[in-house]
Amino acid sequence: MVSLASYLIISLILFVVGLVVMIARKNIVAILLGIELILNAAALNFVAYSRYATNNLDGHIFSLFIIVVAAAEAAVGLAIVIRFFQIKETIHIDEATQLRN
Amino acid sequence: MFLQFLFLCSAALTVGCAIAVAVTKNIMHSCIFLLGTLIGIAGLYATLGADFVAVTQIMVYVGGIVILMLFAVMLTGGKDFVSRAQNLLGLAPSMGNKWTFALGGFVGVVFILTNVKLLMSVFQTIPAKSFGNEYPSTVNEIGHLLIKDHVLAFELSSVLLLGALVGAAIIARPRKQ
Amino acid sequence: MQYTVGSIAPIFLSPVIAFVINAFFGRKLPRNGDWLAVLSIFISFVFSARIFGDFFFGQFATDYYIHKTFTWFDLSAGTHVFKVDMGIYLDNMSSIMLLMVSGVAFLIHLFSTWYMDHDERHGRFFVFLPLFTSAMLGLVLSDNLFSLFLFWEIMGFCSYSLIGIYYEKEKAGDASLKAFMTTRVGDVFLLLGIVAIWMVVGSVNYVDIYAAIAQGKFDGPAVLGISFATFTALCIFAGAMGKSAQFPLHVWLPDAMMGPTPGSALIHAATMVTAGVWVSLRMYPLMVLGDITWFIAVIGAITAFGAATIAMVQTDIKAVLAYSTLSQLGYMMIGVGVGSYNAAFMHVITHAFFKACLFLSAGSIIHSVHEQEMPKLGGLKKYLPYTHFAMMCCTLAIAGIPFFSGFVSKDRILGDALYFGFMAGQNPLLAIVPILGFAGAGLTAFYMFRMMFLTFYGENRTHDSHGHGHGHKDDHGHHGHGHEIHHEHLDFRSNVPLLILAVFTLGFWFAGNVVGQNFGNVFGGKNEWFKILVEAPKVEKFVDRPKQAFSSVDTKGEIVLPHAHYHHQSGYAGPNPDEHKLHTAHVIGAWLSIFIAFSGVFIAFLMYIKKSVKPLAEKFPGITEMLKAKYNFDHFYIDILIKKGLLGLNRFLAWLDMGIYDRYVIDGMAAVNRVLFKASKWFDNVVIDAIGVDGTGVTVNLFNLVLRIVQSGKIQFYFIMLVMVLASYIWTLNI
Amino acid sequence: MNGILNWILWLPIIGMVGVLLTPKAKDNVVRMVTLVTTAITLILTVVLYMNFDTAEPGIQFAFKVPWIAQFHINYSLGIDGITLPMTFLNALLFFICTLSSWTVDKNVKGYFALLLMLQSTVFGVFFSLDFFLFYVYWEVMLLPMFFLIGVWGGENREYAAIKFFLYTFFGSIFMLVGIVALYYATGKSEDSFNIIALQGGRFTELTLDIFGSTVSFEKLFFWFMFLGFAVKVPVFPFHTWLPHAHVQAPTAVSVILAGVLLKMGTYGFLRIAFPIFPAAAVEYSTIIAVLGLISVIYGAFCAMAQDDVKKLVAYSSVSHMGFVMLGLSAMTIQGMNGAVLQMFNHGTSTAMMFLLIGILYERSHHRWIVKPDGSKGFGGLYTTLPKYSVVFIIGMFASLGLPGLSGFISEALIFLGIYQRFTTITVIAVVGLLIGAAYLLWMFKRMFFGEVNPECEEYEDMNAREIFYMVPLCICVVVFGIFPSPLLNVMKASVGQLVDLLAKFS
Repeated sequence: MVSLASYLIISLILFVVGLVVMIARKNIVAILLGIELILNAAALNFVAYSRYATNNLDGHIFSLFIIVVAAAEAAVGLAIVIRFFQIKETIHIDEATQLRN
Repeated sequence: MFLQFLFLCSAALTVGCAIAVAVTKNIMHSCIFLLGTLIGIAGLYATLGADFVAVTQIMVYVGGIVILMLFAVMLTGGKDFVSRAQNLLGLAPSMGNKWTFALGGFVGVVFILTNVKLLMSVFQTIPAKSFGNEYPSTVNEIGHLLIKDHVLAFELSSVLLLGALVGAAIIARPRKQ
Repeated sequence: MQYTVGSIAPIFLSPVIAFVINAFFGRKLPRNGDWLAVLSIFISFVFSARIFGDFFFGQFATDYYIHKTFTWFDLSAGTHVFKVDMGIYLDNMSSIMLLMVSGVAFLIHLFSTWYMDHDERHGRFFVFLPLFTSAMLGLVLSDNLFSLFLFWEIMGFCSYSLIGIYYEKEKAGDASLKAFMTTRVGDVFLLLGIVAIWMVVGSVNYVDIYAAIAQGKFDGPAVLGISFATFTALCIFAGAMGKSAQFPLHVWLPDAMMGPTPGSALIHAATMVTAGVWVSLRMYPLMVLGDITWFIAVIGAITAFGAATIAMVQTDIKAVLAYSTLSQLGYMMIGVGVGSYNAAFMHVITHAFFKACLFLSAGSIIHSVHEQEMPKLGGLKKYLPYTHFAMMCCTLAIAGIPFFSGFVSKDRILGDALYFGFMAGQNPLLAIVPILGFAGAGLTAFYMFRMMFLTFYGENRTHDSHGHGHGHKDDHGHHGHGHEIHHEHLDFRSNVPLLILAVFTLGFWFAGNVVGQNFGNVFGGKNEWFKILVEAPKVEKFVDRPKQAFSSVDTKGEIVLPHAHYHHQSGYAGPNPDEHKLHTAHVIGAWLSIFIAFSGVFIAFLMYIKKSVKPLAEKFPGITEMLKAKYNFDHFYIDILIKKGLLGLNRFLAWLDMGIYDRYVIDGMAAVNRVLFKASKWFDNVVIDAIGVDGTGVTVNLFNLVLRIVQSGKIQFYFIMLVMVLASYIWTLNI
Repeated sequence: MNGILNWILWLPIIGMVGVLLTPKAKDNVVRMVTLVTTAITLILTVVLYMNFDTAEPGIQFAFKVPWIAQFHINYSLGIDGITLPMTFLNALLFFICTLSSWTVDKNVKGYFALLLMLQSTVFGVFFSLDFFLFYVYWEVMLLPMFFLIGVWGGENREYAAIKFFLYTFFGSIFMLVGIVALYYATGKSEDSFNIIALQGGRFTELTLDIFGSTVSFEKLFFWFMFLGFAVKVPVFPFHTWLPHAHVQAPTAVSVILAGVLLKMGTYGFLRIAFPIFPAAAVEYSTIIAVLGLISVIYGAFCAMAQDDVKKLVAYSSVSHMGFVMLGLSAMTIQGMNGAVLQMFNHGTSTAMMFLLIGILYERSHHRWIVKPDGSKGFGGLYTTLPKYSVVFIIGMFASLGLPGLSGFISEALIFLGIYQRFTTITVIAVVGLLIGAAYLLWMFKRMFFGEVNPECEEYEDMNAREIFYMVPLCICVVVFGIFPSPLLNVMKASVGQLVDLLAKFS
């Protein structure tokens, strides 16, 4: 029998790995990858609680919305990355120091 | 038995690929490992009986977002850079070397400890719900929920998606100097 | 007879005016204004001659003096009175000195207009020469030690400038520095002596000093354990040693010959270097009071003999003359020391004439041949007949041959020295003074004739050396190559000054008789004017003599017939005068010095004309080496005393100052401060942290620091902060 | 005429405002405004000299209005015979420095504004008759100085500026304590800050209990004041800021520093430390004399070892100011007059030396007599720079005390004064004269004589502007060397009064 704790721990590990990626990597795309990991960790938590703590499926709905938001975020984020690359010829996060040009 | 096997496989896939995402130097490989992570998470959803979510996960993420990522990586060269910038902290988060990983690791450890503290109380206060081994289909119920209880969020998310698509197109379009 | 400002001041002022005009407008004047300098000195000469005439022809009593003063500046305020007076003091001695200085200076200026023609430093030369002359005349006219010191130093400056006039030569720079600094050693002591006298006597006028000595008021607190009179006398003599280049401070004078030859003739032979003798003579009563005359005599003797030995091995014609100047200055000091007051002064005068003439002759040779190394000269007699004649007269004079002036003065000094050393009942060790004196006289005759023989006799070697292609660079900066020796024609500017000076090498101008000693008086006693006019100051007569304001008219003195004094005067002012013994000493001395002089000449003749005796250098190579090294004084002073001693000390002190004191003590205090500051900062931080935990706030500084770090603009840092804040929030949750 | 001091004091500030209002790009306008201001100030000091009564020993041109009435602090100005030469020197040197700073082109506006501010504060120090006002000016003076060294200085300028600032500040803190002590010692009365009223040995009998032992108020606070002024002079153990500051400071600031600011220290002794604490001054004059003697000898020895010309002249300042201290410690009419005269003469001759070094530095961009690698820094300058050499000779010989130039009379007077009190010290001090000549002439020989150094061949001789501003100093040096009376007549009455006061306590 798989317990709630094991899901939460996996979710925690995912979240932490995502955090580490966000902090340690300097590539903007990599940071987006980290964000995806964190979102997935959150979604996993929702689904796990939904199964173990409640009787309804609101957690599922929430994770679906997370997927949707993640898709939107990825689309906009990657668009920004591409635009950034067009301007700066790099996707290094520390080069992103200005809001205009 | 199968459930536990599936869980272990999915968990291993998820955690292993997630760590590989973090430590792989090449961003392209990172994206591929992210794919593994997402599939692993879909497996975990399956073990939780969330069939619809698991399928959506695979369709949207694996089929959509990761492909988008791969395109972005290819469009931007896909290389890692040696940092040119300095920052005030000395041990910069942006350097992308062992120091930044150490920092990230430190923050991660802090976060883990925090969560352990949190989870300890969670496990003590929330009683485990007993349930059988049945896994009813959730598609029907989710459909009802989406167009009854959560219809506003559903509509808003569709608007959000539309806006994001249009915005992305506008942002990414090449402009003349 | 009336002296007002107008009759005395032009002596000093006309060269000053020439200096000012030449300094500012010299380049615009025709011939760089050298005619102006000559003219100004001639004016001085005319006025000096008039004063000399007044004194000489008995307008005044022999002990008469004129003393006029004006206030230079006045510090009197309230109850304090302090005035600094300047003034003029004229007596027999200064009238003679004035005539000599202005006369010799005039002739040398005239000669220089020829010698410095076509020289690129012509203009500069005629700026400094009048300035120098005015300073020397001012020094002679001074009525007090303070203004004497003033002119003394200005002369030192002129000497410095003229030695270094060819400034592109490294050696000229060295020589001028050496000259100024060596004399400066004496000068600071002179200043110290003047200050000491001033503060005890209340004035530095000669008259007041004499009066104080006469009244026994001349005693102040002992200085450094030396009695006051001895201390001041030593200080003043130290100044004289520097200026007159006496033994330990003699090293500058030979090097000073780097300057143009006429400059050397005026400054380093005829006038400036005798300023030391002059001040010793003026302060003679003080020297006696301080009981240092024996010291002066010993120093003089060492200088006279030592310089003569070095002169024997010199090959540069100017170097021989320089060392002979040193030696002769030594004789003057012997004269001062043994109490031969008027002979010492007479030697100043006679030496000025013959040494100026010798230098000018040397200048004439150098100008004609462009060569000053004697081994490369020779046989110049037929080319330069006038120069030869003048130089021969002077050589005879300096060698102490009878009938010439040097014999008159030097012989008297030596006679007195003989008495001083053997008969005056002094310390027997002082016999060294006459012994060295006579030995030096012999050497003088020898080296001077060696110079004459090498230069004017034998065959001409000028062309031999040119063949070898290492032309010696003379002080014109020309190379010796390719110059033909021109036959000399009688020229107003080049030869006439020499011949005039040569005329004054005859002894009877000074002695009043032909041979100089009292072997036979040709003109009778009255003509022994030098003995009558010059005598050691009798200090008693200066008590209660009033001063005169500068513009006033002086009262005429009582005329005392000169010969009334004559029979009672030997001119000896030293200890234990005994007329009879003194006379004996003089007779012995006269014959001895004649014998020694002639033997010196004879040896030189054998060595350099007959060549029957080998020259000295081949006989005693060891001694010659030592002499050529000038007894290693330069090495000792410069390499050991200055470079190792003084500079070492300086470097050490400077290192101590910046390297140790400043770095460790002063900056160390700053470091201690910094430690304290850090400690207090740490304390602050601890306190502030504690306060911060209690929620009362943080220091602005810390806040700043935090904000600066937080607002780095790095998105990843924001992530970190986000997580950390979240984590800290969770940790503070009480669950 | 009473307001003329106000004009002299505030005119530079008006000029400073003018400079600050000038548009930024117009550097020449800034320079002209400064020049005109300093010129008018100079003319006003000449007017002051014309109207000065030399027979009057006390304060003249007094001006007094209440400033902080609660503490009896007044805005009180006035000059006497000791101040007047310093005033003239200050006005003259700033006028010359403005001309010599014509070539400064780094932030011209700020430079000249600070220069004018410095001039005003230095005038303030000399004119103040109120202790509080004096202290304010004394401290405010540090500010423009700090920035002038710290911004326009050489390579190591921050270190030098901070060292200068902290060192002087260290000294003036003690002075502040002294001022406060005097305030309480007078019982917070009407004249507790009035420098003139405090003079005359009012505190001879006063004692203090400190840690259970009885200490004479006068003797204790004499040393506080001594410390404040000795750092500024600087006397031997407090001298090490001077070489740093001089070497790093720009030319004009070196000139001001050596020419005027050092004199503020000795002026403090003459105006404050000696008259207010006469008994202590007399008692401790031996110590002052010994410190002065050490400064003379030690400064001269250190100067001789320097390879940097500016550092050499800086150490020579230590040596020459040591003579001033010797003259002050003599407490005789000759010594004191000599000291004040030496203050003026050192101001002119050292200013000449620093200006000349600055002129040379503009051409060579280094100041090494012997470079650190052992090669000659200069050589044969006599041949390449004839006019410069002549002016250099005048400045150098004035500095080493050649009779006929200004340095000699003051040094001779100081020796005359000191001999009466400290004979042995006099005998040792003459060595300072000797070494003084040695280092200067040796430096001159190494730089000016000999073959022309190839590096020096291209140097241009002094231009008209440089000659124009050297001429007044040359005239000062020569004229006051031959006729010192115009200066001595001005100061002798005031100095005589001070000597009388000190004589009462010896």
